[in-house]
Amino acid sequence: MHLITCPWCGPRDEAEFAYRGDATVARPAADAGIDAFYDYVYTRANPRGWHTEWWHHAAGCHQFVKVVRHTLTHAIAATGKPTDTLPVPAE
Amino acid sequence: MSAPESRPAPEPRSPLAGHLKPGRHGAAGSRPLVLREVPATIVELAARRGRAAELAAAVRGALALDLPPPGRGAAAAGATALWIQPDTWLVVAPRGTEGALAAHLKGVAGAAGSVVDQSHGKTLLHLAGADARAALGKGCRIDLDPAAFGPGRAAVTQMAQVGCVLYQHDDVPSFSLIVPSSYAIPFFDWLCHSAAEFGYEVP
Amino acid sequence: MTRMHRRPAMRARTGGHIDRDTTLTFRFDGRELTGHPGDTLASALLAHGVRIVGRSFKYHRPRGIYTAGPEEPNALAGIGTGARRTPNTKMTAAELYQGMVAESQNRWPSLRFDALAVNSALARFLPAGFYYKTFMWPASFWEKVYEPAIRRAAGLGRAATEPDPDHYEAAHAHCDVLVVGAGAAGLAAARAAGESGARVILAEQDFLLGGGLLADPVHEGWRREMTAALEALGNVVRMPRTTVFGYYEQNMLGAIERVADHLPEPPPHTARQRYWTIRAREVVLATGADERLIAFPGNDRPGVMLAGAARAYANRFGVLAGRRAVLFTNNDAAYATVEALAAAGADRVTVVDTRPLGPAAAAARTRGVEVLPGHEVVGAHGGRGLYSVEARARGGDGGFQIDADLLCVSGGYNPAIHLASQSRTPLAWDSGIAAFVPGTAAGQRSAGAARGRFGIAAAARDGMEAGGAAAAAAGFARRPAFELPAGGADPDLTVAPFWEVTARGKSFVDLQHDVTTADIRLAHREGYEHIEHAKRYTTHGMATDQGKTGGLVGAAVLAEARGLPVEAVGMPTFRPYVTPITWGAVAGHHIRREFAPIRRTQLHDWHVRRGAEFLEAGLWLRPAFYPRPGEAPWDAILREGAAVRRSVGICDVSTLGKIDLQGADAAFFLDRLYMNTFSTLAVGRARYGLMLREDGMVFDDGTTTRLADDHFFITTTTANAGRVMEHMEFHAQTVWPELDVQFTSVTDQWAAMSVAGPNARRTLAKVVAGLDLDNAAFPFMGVADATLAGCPVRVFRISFSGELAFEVATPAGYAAIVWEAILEAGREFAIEPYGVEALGLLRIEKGHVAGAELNGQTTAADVGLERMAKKKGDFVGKALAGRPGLTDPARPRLVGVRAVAPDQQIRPGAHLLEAGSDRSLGWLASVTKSVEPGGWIGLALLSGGAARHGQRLQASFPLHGESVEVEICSPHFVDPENARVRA
Amino acid sequence: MTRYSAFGLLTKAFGGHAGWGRAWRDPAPKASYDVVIIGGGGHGLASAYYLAKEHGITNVAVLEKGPIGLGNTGRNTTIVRSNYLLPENNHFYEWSLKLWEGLEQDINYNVMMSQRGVLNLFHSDAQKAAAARRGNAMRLIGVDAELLDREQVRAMVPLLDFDNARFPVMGGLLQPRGGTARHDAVAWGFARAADARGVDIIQHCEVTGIRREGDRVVGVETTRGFIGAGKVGMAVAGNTSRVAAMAGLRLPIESHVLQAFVTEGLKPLVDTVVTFGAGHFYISQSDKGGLVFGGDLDGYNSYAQRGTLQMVEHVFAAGVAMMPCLSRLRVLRQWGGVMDMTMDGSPLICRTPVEGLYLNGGWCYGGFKATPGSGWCFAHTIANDAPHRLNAAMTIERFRDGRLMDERGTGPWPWAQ
Ligand SMILES: Cc1cc2nc3c(=O)[nH]c(=O)nc-3n(C[C@H](O)[C@H](O)[C@H](O)COP(=O)(O)OP(=O)(O)OC[C@H]3O[C@@H](n4cnc5c(N)ncnc54)[C@H](O)[C@@H]3O)c2cc1C
Ligand SMILES: NC(=O)c1ccc[n+]([C@@H]2O[C@H](COP(=O)([O-])OP(=O)(O)OC[C@H]3O[C@@H](n4cnc5c(N)ncnc54)[C@H](O)[C@@H]3O)[C@@H](O)[C@H]2O)c1
Ligand SMILES: Cc1cc2nc3c(=O)[nH]c(=O)nc-3n(C[C@H](O)[C@H](O)[C@H](O)COP(=O)(O)O)c2cc1C
Ligand SMILES: [Zn+2]
Repeated sequence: MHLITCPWCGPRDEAEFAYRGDATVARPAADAGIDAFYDYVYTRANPRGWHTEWWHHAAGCHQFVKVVRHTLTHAIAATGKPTDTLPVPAE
Repeated sequence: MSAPESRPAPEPRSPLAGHLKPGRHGAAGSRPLVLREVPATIVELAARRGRAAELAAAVRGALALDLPPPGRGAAAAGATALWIQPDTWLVVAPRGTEGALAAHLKGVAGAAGSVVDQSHGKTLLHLAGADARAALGKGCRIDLDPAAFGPGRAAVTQMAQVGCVLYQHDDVPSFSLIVPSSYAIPFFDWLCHSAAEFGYEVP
Repeated sequence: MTRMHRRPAMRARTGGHIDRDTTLTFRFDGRELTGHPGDTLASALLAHGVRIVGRSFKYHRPRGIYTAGPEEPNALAGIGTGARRTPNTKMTAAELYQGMVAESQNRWPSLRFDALAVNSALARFLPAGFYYKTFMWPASFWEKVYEPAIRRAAGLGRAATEPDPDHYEAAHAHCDVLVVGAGAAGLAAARAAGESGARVILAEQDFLLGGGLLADPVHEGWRREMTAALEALGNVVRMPRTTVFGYYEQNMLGAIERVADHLPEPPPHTARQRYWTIRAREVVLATGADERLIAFPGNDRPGVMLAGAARAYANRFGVLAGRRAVLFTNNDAAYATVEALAAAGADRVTVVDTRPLGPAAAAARTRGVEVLPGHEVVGAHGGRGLYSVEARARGGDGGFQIDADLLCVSGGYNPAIHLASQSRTPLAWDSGIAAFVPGTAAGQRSAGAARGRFGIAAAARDGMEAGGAAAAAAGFARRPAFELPAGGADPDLTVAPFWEVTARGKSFVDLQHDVTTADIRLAHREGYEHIEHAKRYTTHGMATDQGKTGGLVGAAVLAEARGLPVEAVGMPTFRPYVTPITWGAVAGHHIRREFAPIRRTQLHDWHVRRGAEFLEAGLWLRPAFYPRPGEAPWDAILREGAAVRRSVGICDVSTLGKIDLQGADAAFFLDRLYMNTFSTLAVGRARYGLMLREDGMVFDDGTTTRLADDHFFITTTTANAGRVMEHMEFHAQTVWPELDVQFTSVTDQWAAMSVAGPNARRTLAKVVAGLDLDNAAFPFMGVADATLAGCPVRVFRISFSGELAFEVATPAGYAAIVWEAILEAGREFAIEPYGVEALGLLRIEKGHVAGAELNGQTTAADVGLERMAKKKGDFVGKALAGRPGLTDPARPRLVGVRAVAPDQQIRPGAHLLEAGSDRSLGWLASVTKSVEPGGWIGLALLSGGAARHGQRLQASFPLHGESVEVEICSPHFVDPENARVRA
Repeated sequence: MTRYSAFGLLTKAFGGHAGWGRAWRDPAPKASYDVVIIGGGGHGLASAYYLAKEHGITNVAVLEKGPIGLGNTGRNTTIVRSNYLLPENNHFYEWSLKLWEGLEQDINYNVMMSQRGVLNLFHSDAQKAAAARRGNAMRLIGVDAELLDREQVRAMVPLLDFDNARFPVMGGLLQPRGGTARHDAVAWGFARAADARGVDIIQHCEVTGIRREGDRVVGVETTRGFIGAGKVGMAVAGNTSRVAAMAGLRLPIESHVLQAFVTEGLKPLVDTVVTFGAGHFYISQSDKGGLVFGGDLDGYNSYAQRGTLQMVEHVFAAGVAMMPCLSRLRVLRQWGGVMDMTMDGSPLICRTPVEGLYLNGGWCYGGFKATPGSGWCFAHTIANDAPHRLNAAMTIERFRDGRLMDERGTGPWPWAQ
């Protein structure tokens, strides 16, 4: 059970969150073309290591929380608001 | 076409109507928990983008209520405000005239806030007693120990699969629990089940 | 309960942690026996001299009690009767209670005479993995003959098939320091942490606190003092009967508390077991050590037991496990068993020590104990009990018999590293004790025997330091230390590894699964030499004890075969659960009807009173239809539908998702989220909207109303309400965080009812106040506030049925009043409440798509709504909707379907075929018997779409062997010009 | 290779089973091979076997970073079925099931294929319609399927909760030919059979790089040195993204953890594979007696072969909700596996933009049943440098082109697939 520190609510159990995927991809400009949207929607770095990702605090404050989490150890290095830039530790 | 009616709206029905069984339930014990439903007006108040300070000032001026920071509630004479989301609060007051609090807040907030009446969408329960923490702990995953929580603290969380706004009033301890009305029955049932070990009373 | 009973033969007169003043009676395989509070089932059986308690998994060999704890491989029973019978329960951990009924397992017809014991004779044909090599011919025999036979022979206990009468619950705890295990180390750790002011939880699987101390009369005083001190500390929660089963992310540990397993049945309002999650800042693992077996021929005989267990039975339970005992050991610690047995009244103990004469052996000799240094046990003989032990000088041949009824074995001790390993703490090999020991990790440390500090004094000191350090790490200053145990020096606990006596016969490394050293060697020969392969090939360590007593021994045998040191071979992965956990305990409250909460609308009770049949819509219960007495479902549905088409009906649509959206950028935001435009919508008007996923598929639909320039009221489908909210939150918070929008779910705030039919206006006009419902004043897609029966309402002129219709929304607490008032007003028009089935009927007739068509696999064009797309401006899904696969003209498109013979039923899920072909061209998504066109109709997705209107195809339903001729038509069966809704 | 048979077992028994040799050799890697398969799971081993058997290509190595068969092949819940909706999947899995049906005789290893039936319960009209659509699609292409009503389900699995359930059982879609097979035996059996045809199975040999000359692959870097290869096939399940990245590919794949559980051994209790649609739960009983069960993905990217308590709670509750008598049983062990989840939930067996490099992956939580079919099609694709009709749609390009194989219409959210 991950313990995720919501920037607003504080540390909360995974049970309150819904995982919502890679937070490093950004929605392209409207006219960027199909390939740009294809990358945005489909292709992923899928690292074995630190991953910056979205967890929606669905049973809490309803905010999307940015989380830097290790996909092998499940350690969490940082959490922040959607507009925060979070440092990603070296492996 | 008939003219708009001016008589006050009738008494709203509680989603727990017919479901609350007054009396003593569960195990016999010397310090039963007390569990009841509290009729309330509940209004959601959100600041427009970038106007939280303005909104807070307006509310302070009109209601003598300080909109609390995350994780907290603030009580004033007529109402309690609970933080539920960034720049968003529930304002909870005793049940009054239909729509009156929302209308008042709309006036107070002006263009600085968005106001949504949730009085019918949310059900307010009250649980008090020495074993209240243990009863809630059967579903609540946040730490309610005095070292971590306490009077004045509020949390938006989930218990028994139901989203719940929790507010601690005092050291009894007594808690307010606000749940979506459509979930009121299963939530109430779970709470009764959890409290049964300690014994509880529905006034 | 206090009837006088004769003292069982093997029960000592005094000593131990049992209450001899109270007698408990219980049954084992039908035999009535007695014990005392403080006994386990195992100790009570041993007190009566019971030897065989079970049969092994594969060879059905007779087995006796082997340990005194949850690591037991042999002594499993079904405990309880009827729906409370629990199979595979370890007798060595089952606390005795009055009236306990226990039954041995895996034997037929009885424990003493087991027909499948013939397997033992056939053992040479049943080596590890034999089933992979045979049973392949003839091919059809596997399911019919071989597999059923194997399945019946395998398995252990029998499950009860009735529902469990007990209940379970969850509990969530938090602490600064969690101490797992309440032996010397755990008690000291908990006290040290507690005295420092930290919030401490001390979890102990046993029903008494003390661990190894309970078998150690010398330190009883200290144990009592420690437990009393802990009790006095308000910030320490002691949790006996609580097994910590797993170590999860960020110091969350799972535990099961056996609240009422020591009682015949749980008292009222009490859970049988409680599932705990414990989130700890710091964890101290003081889980002790498990004694390990030595592999030698016959090491599974009833009467063979671990040395520590024999000692525990003597000292803790006052039970002598045998009168003429042999101790087979490779270490000094096990000598404590000699004293314990002697004190409990054993006639004789002979020590077979694998080592040359050492101080412990010499000391024993001075006390008159016969010691055979440099010897080993090569056999244990007997039938259903043990008669003699065969020993020899190490490595020599021949041997001699020692008359014995008890053989105590100690091959050393393995720190209980299960939890530490789960937490991914690195393990290291400690050659001093020939075992793996855990390191430390952030927020976690091991203490005492759990990291190889085996002696009581050493363990206590280690625990005290660990507890203090954990509290300090959690931010609590350390306090002065308390007294550590005095007296009884710790024995020398270094161990020279000794795994196996090689001699002819079956030497077991996994008693429960009947895995022998020969099996391990066979696995190695066949190339299954990696420890994980050997485990799987032989099933070593896969039984309910997960190899706690023999796991490392098996690894050592494999290591020897491979010519590698044990530490290079390692152990298979440690996984939860430390000991098996009760399924129902973790399920807790959320079973039966409470599996998921039921959402009810405010009209639910009305629907119940009206006799509605309900159906599930997500978590909601919705009325499907309201049958009259004796009325068949379709008759009711058609009656309700007809009422709407011909006069007026009313339907509870409160479950639709509703979102209140405000903010300066609200309109712009909607334009981005929906395929169509909302910024052009006038205040007081509603518009149908279609939302795509970013991949271009249809996501959701619904009407949205503009209440003010900066204020909208959005409706979503019932099924997608939560997902649409989240979709909006995602885009508002992460994609366009600069927008000024506030939105919140008001699904529960508003009840809503659809009033539909030619008489809808007439009905409502009677009760709606403050709003002119006239077509000119309140046209199609108009929205306005009004009052109804004194309640505030918001009236929407929208229609799903295709009839003149109004949706009346009211704050949910008024729903019943408003509903009843409308019914009353509609009485003169014979108004009918209609359910979801009639709602479906009406929308299918009208050709409105819903969940069955918007199933995540369809595009807007597929369902005929492509024209809604705005030409200018960005919206979610726009780009990828243009991909070739989504615009392929061959994609199935929405069509209507009607049975050529109108009475002929068609079914959703049927496929559309050309006559004589079995190639699917599409499928029937929604089907209904209809009111207006009459007969069976449906909506389908069909390759070719509108181009096929007028064609005849087969609606094929091979699952029912059915094929129905259908005609393809426009999906708009009713009022295609949309005149009625505007009337 | 010594043939396995009851007679062989009997005769070897009298020699104390000393006569059994290695099931597969332990060769040192050669400098180069015609084909190198990365990944010694069921799919990699089956691919090598069928390359040798069907295409006569025997100069093949399977490179496995650890011991073979301990990836998802060694940790899955062993369900074998072909009850798919979309024709592209349906034909493929049916072919795989046909191969299963003769597999034991083909590879001379008892993989304990047990066609005890796979039953998917439904609880509403909408679910019934979806089940019917799927079952009819199966029947139309000749796959067995039966639609059971509530009473037929009760006759088959009487221990379900029919009386007090939150989501009452309305019926079920049964595939009688579905069932289970012994996971470990599949890897070992294919390894032994491939080895017998000359394939080198090289364990403890991790691929760390893919060497290219221009657009063409020429071999792989490994922890045991460079190994040259005419063609390289990837069959590394949960690690697909990582290995593909060695060749510069970025895929529509995320790695997710799926957990599984087994109870203590019991006498026969559950005779069919049952899937509880409303509870995201499924169960079967192994021949050894353990009830093997699981639920949904944990739902976050993970390369850890373990999950968190969150899903455990849900799965346990669903189990008791479905079958109340499970409540008193004890669960012995839980573990996890790393799924390579594609964005439409369907697999990839295809060429890649790099010449000579082939991809087999994206098996999500359903690739065990695909093992023989996947190996067969992958071998065909590698041998002919072109897909077989059965896997022609299983390309990477389908995502770019919008020709998705999204069985349930879930959308591009791998955690929800
Ligand atoms: C809990 C669980 C339950 C499941 N249940 C079912 C089920 O009931 N039915 C079903 O059909 N499917 C099921 N699946 C899915 C199924 O297990 C997989 O799809 C299937 O086993 C994949 O086989 P594979 O051979 O492709 O992968 P694996 O067996 O994982 O083999 C891949 C191999 O590649 C190796 N490898 C990785 N990287 C490298 C490298 N760089 N160099 C060398 N080797 C490498 C790995 O070590 C591994 O051995 C389940 C999966 C899990 C985890
Ligand atoms: N015969 C010997 O001399 C010898 C050899 C090795 C160990 N020991 C014993 O080791 C002890 C050292 O003290 P210690 O405190 O380190 O060990 P301990 O064995 O006394 O205590 C460990 C405790 O942890 C509990 N436990 C283990 N796993 C648990 C879990 N998952 N959940 C809950 N409880 C769990 C056990 O029930 C036990 O009570 C001494 O008592 C000594 O008798 C003795
Ligand atoms: C179908 C199946 C049945 C299993 N049965 C058992 C069992 O009876 N006992 C056991 O200890 N483990 C059993 N396991 C789990 C394995 O021991 C192991 O945990 C799993 O294969 C994952 O490997 P790992 O734990 O080594 O990572 C079983 C696994 C599977 C896939
Ligand atoms: Zn939050």
